[in-house]
Order: sequence, then C-alpha cells, then structure tokens
Amino acid sequence: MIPLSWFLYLSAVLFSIGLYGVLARKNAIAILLGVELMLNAVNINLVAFWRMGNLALMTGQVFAIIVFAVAAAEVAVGLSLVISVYRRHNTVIADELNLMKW
Amino acid sequence: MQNPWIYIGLFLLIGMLIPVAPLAIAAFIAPKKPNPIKQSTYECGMETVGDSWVQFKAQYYVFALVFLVFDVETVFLFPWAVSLNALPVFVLVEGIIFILILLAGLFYTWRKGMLEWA
Amino acid sequence: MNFWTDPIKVLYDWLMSLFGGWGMAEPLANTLVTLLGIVVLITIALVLDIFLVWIERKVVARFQGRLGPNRVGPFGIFQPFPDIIKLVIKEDITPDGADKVVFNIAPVLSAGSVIILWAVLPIASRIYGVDLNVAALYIIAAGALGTLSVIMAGWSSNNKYALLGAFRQVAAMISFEIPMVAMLLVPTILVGSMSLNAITQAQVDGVWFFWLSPLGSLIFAISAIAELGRSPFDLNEGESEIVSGYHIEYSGMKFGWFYAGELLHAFTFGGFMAIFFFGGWHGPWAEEYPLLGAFYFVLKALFGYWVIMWVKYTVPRIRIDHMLAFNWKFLTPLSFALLIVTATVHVLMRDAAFWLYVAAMFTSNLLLGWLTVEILRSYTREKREAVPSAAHH
Amino acid sequence: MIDASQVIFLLSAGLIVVSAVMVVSVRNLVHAALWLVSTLFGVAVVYAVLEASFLAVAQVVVYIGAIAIMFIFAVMLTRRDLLSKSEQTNANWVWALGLAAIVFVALAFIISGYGASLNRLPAAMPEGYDPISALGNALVSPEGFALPFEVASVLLLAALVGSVYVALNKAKE
Repeated sequence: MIPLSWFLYLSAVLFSIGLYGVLARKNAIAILLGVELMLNAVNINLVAFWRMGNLALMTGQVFAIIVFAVAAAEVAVGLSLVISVYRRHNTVIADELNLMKW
Repeated sequence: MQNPWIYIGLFLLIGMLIPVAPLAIAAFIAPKKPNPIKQSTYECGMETVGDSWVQFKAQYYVFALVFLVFDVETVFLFPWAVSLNALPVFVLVEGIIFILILLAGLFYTWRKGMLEWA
Repeated sequence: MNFWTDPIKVLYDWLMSLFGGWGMAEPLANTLVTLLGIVVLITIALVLDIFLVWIERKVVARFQGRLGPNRVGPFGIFQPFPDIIKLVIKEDITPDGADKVVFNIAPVLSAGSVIILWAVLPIASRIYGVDLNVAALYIIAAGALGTLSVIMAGWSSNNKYALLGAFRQVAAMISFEIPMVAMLLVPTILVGSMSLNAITQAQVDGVWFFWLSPLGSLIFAISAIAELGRSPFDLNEGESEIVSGYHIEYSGMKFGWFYAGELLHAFTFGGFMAIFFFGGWHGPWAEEYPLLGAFYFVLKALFGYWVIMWVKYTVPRIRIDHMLAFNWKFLTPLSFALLIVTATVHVLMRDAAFWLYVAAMFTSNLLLGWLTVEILRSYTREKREAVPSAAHH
Repeated sequence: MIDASQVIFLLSAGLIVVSAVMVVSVRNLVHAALWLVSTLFGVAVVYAVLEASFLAVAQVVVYIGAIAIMFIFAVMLTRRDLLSKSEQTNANWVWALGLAAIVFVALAFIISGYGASLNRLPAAMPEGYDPISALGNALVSPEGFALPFEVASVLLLAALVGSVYVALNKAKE
C-alpha cells in the first residue's frame, strides 16, 4: 500500500528535472525531451488521484489519455519545427535562433 | 494473483534474463583474439569510407509522423471498441467521425505528395 | 478433477503441497511456483524455437527442391543443436566505434520482446500465463520494444549499412503496425474485450471470427508478415543491397538471438492469427481436455507459420517505396474502412438472429473486398490508358 | 514496515529519477532519447502499480513505440557535430538548476503542507469492476467525455497537417 504523497513527490521531482532540462539545454531537440518529462510528471499525478479517489470517476484516466494526444501533437509539431529550422539555418541550437528578433 | 501486472513484471524480468544466459556462457568459453582488421567496420571488404551518420531521407520522418498520429488514435479507439456493445448507436457515429477526421489527415498528406518516396 | 481435465491446477496443488511439506510459508511457496511456471513456459517457447530452426530449413529446402538438413539424427532433426553450439563457441566481435552498452542490450531486447508475448498467450482452455484485460494492446507494446531494439542495434553498430537497414526496418514496422492495430480492433469490437482468453472463448461459443471478418484476417496476415520483416517485405535485409541490414555487425550468440527471435516471432504471430481469427485452441473435446487444446493451438500456429514461410519463399522482395505506398495508400485506408463497416454492422445487427448476424458480417466483408478490387481495377485502367497518350505527346 | 508494492514503487521511482537526470545531462542525444525510453518505462511501471492497466500499456505503445522513435529519427536527421562534441548546456544552466530546485522545494512544501490528508491509501478494487469498460464508457458516452474525444481527433489532425506542412515544405527552398 503506497500513500498518495509518494506519487506526488515523485511527480514533483520529475517535473523539476524536466524543467531544468528545458531551461538549461542548448539543443532544441533536448528541450523537447525535457517537455516530455514534465508531461509525464503531470500524468503520474492524474493517475494517482484517480486511484486514490472515487474509482468509478474515470476523469483522471481520461485526462491522462488526452495528455497522450497533446504530447504526441507537441512532439510532432515541435520536431517538425526543429527540422524545418535546421534545413534553413543548419543549426538546432536554440540560442542561435533569432528569427523573432529585429 | 490479485494484480496481473505482478505476473507480467516477473515474466518481463525472467524473459529478459534468459536471453542473457547463453551470452554469458559465450562470453566465458568463446575465444577472444581481437585485432584491428577484425574489429573494423564491415563494408563489403572495402576500407570504410566516411562516417556511419549518413544523411537520411526526410521521408522516413514523415512516415514516422503519420504513424505517431495514427498510433495515438488507436489508443483512443480501443476503449471505444470495448464499450461499443453496451452503449447506444450514437457512440458508433462518434467513433466513425473520429476515424474519418483522421483519415482526412492521411488524405491531406497523400494529396500533398508527402507519401511519395522521391 | 484430474490431470487430464486441469493439468495446471493439479501440478500447482502438487507443488504447493510439496513445498508446504518442506515447511515453506504459503506466500513464498506461491511465488516460487509462479516463478517456476514462468521459467517452464519460457523454456517451452525456446525449445519450440530450436525446432522451428529445423522446420524452417526443412521447409525451405522442400520449396526449393532440396533435401535440407539430413545428417544429424533422423531427418536431421537434431541439426539445430550443433548450430547452437557453434554460435555459442564462436568469437564475438564488437566493431570499432560501436556503442558497447547499447550494442549488447539490443539482441537481448530483441529476443525478450518476443518472449514476453508468451505471458498472455492462451495456449489452452486452462493453460495460459495470465488473463490480462488489455492483452491486445500489450502485443503492440511488446512490438514497440522490438522496434526499439532494431534501431538500437542499427545505431550502435557504427556501420552505415546497419543504420540504413535499421531505418528501413523501422519504417516498415511502424507503417504496418497501423493496419495491424486496426485489425486487432475488429475482434475487440466483436467481443467487447481486449483479453485474449475472452476472444478465444467467444469463438468457442460462437463461430470462428474468420467467418465474421475474412477480409480482416487477410489484412492481419499481410501486416503481420511485414511486421515480422519477412519476404516479400524483407527489404531491411536485402543481401544484395544493404548486406542483411541492422544486425550485420553481430556475430555468435548475439546474432543467434536476432535469428531465434525472428523465428519465434513468426510462430507466435501464427498463434495470434489462430487466436484472433481461427478459434485459438478450439477444436473437438478441447474444452474438457486442455492438453488436446494445446495440441490444436500449436497445430494452428504451425499452420500460420507455414503460410508465412510459404509466402516468404514464393513471392519476390518488393521495393521500399512500393511497400510503404502499399501500406499508406491501400492497406491503411482499407483497414479503417473495414473497421467502420464491422463496427456498423455489429451494432446494427446485434439484436438480430445469430445466423443473420454472421451472414451480414460475412457479406459486408465480401462486398468491401469486391468494392476495393473494383476501385483498384478502374484506377489501374486509367493509368494504363494514360501512359500511351502521354508518350504520344 | 515496507511491503512488496512499496519496494516495486521505490525501485521504479529510482529508475525514473536516475534516467530523467541522465536525459537532461548526457551529451549524446541518442543516449538522451534512450534514457527517456527508460524513464517512460518506469512511468509505465508506476501506472501498473496504480492498477491503471490500460494507461500502462498505452504509455509503452505511444511513448516508447512512437514518440521515442520520433526523437531518434529527428536526431538522425540533424548534423552529428551539433550533437556530441560541443557543450550541451547553455550559459544560464546554473540559474536553471537553481530555479528547478526552487520549484521542487516549493512543490514539496505545498505537498507536505497538506499533511495527513495526502497519506490516504488506495482502496481495494471492487469485485468484478472492469476499469477498461468504465474508461470506455466515460470516454465515449454522451454524458462523459464525448466532446473531448472528438476534439482530440481534431487536435491530432491539426498536428498532422501542420507538422507535415512545416517539415517538408519543399516549394520554398
């Protein structure tokens, strides 16, 4: 029997690691890897709350599945942007991209 | 067995350990006489030219993209398929719309010529 | 209840009383017996695998008008054992620049991803590992690990042919996974459950799903062959082009695991073919006598395996662009169309008489198949007529 | 006293945390993607511990089978020298580490602030309760999440169309 708080702590750790990855990494693909970690941290929370709450209420699981879809969409669009930028500017280093500056 | 995942977990563990056993035996009894020629990368008998990191067709990536979307779709369709029996006909229509929307994406990709290999 | 009606339970009770007699606590004894069961199940799978090597070689020889192995033992049946000994005592070469850890994990993962399928395989009415309620998706998950092992092997070898082969193989596997998953949805809709035991039981009580979805079983067979990377979809190992693909740098037992995994995978998919569309272990007296059911199951799985071999040694390899186009422009739309038709007929006819339901399912499948053939025919006619006029200008 | 499920949880949590740290710290991006696979597998084990069978399997199918493969493909499509030789963290990594630590401390503070109410244990699954069909009913029934179900398909369509358009817009090159 595992208390709810354990899952919450695990998810907090995972979220913070993901946040560090997003902020510290140079490579755009690595930044997306960090985002995946953060999304998974959220999912652990959702499923843990489903399990500890009313089992007949499937909201937690449904939310988790929707997060799968969001993660897939995010990866698809994000990586496509990275590849598109790479083909034009020959770099995937996020710091070197200044298309939005003028 | 209250939680089938305990069984699955044990199965995973043993199923991954058993293939290791012959490899361990082989590492113990097989001869080891490395030399640079033997260790070199195979390239049909020629000297290896360049890096293994060759430029790939971006086409592989597009197929992976379409696959990703359809893979997530199936995750949505399995619960739909399981509960189709117990629910009214409305749910059937819902699932069909779901499939048609995604097939529209496939046809868009097709019409854009992204499914061509060239 | 005796050994013939429920062998697993009898063996389980006997082992439990034996361990209990040694003064072992019950949970510990239970865990030990479960572990023993797992090891025995995996061992059976691997022993079967050893004989699959012999069957494969013998059958391909017959297809090609040769004799095949015939020296070691009667009909050469013990040929696989010298093969294994040779593989184990061969020098294991790791190429320069290989990523050693990933290089060594890949073959284990490749074989393991096939072995773990046996956890959910209902071999007979009371002989199975576990009745998982998401088994259909579990099969896909195990396949995902297989895909990962391919890309790990190809990348870590530091060889451009290996990497190219891995990319081709992965592209083929992920592409054909979509129609396969769609066809797994068909039995799931018909039964309302993803459990393989429930799917088999529904066919024991009703009709084999082949009669409800003949087109579905055909699509499943095609996509399974592609998923296995077997001819005509074996372009990942086109010897003349990319010298046998992602496992080119592997030698000794590591190569052996790729090979053994492929054969066991083919057999296991024969088994899935049987479970999803041909009644699993169903046959005369199979329900009362599980061992007979296991016999039927192995027979059906071997038949599926034989069909896979038959295709492999008959049809020539096709090009990768043709193969992917075949999947995305033909098989995937067709399988989703079939899914829609199946779901519709199932929901609309679920209150009708059983024979009417079966007839409607069968007819709708045939109709869809006929429609597909007609569309293809008119499409190719257009193409045929377009070519000379284009040449004329 | 620690029981079997807690041991399994702690092992998988250890796997998750160690491999997540590797994901954000290794230089070789293919290795980072492979460590991500191991993290995601650990998360699947956590779902299995929580008896969310469907999510555990779907996690492997979607994340390992599709998303991790996508990452590896994307890494292969970019140039190698950008990936392993140079420094992989930017100049602000110390600040990032500090911020991540602050976020973790804040989250942990909030969680511990709830005290005993978060020590609740999972209730036993009712006999004969089938979470899969319950999930299906919740996801597609009109009283449930039928609209999000459809919106998800539109989201996936938009993602497919958009990413295909972005990734391979050959006309402009």
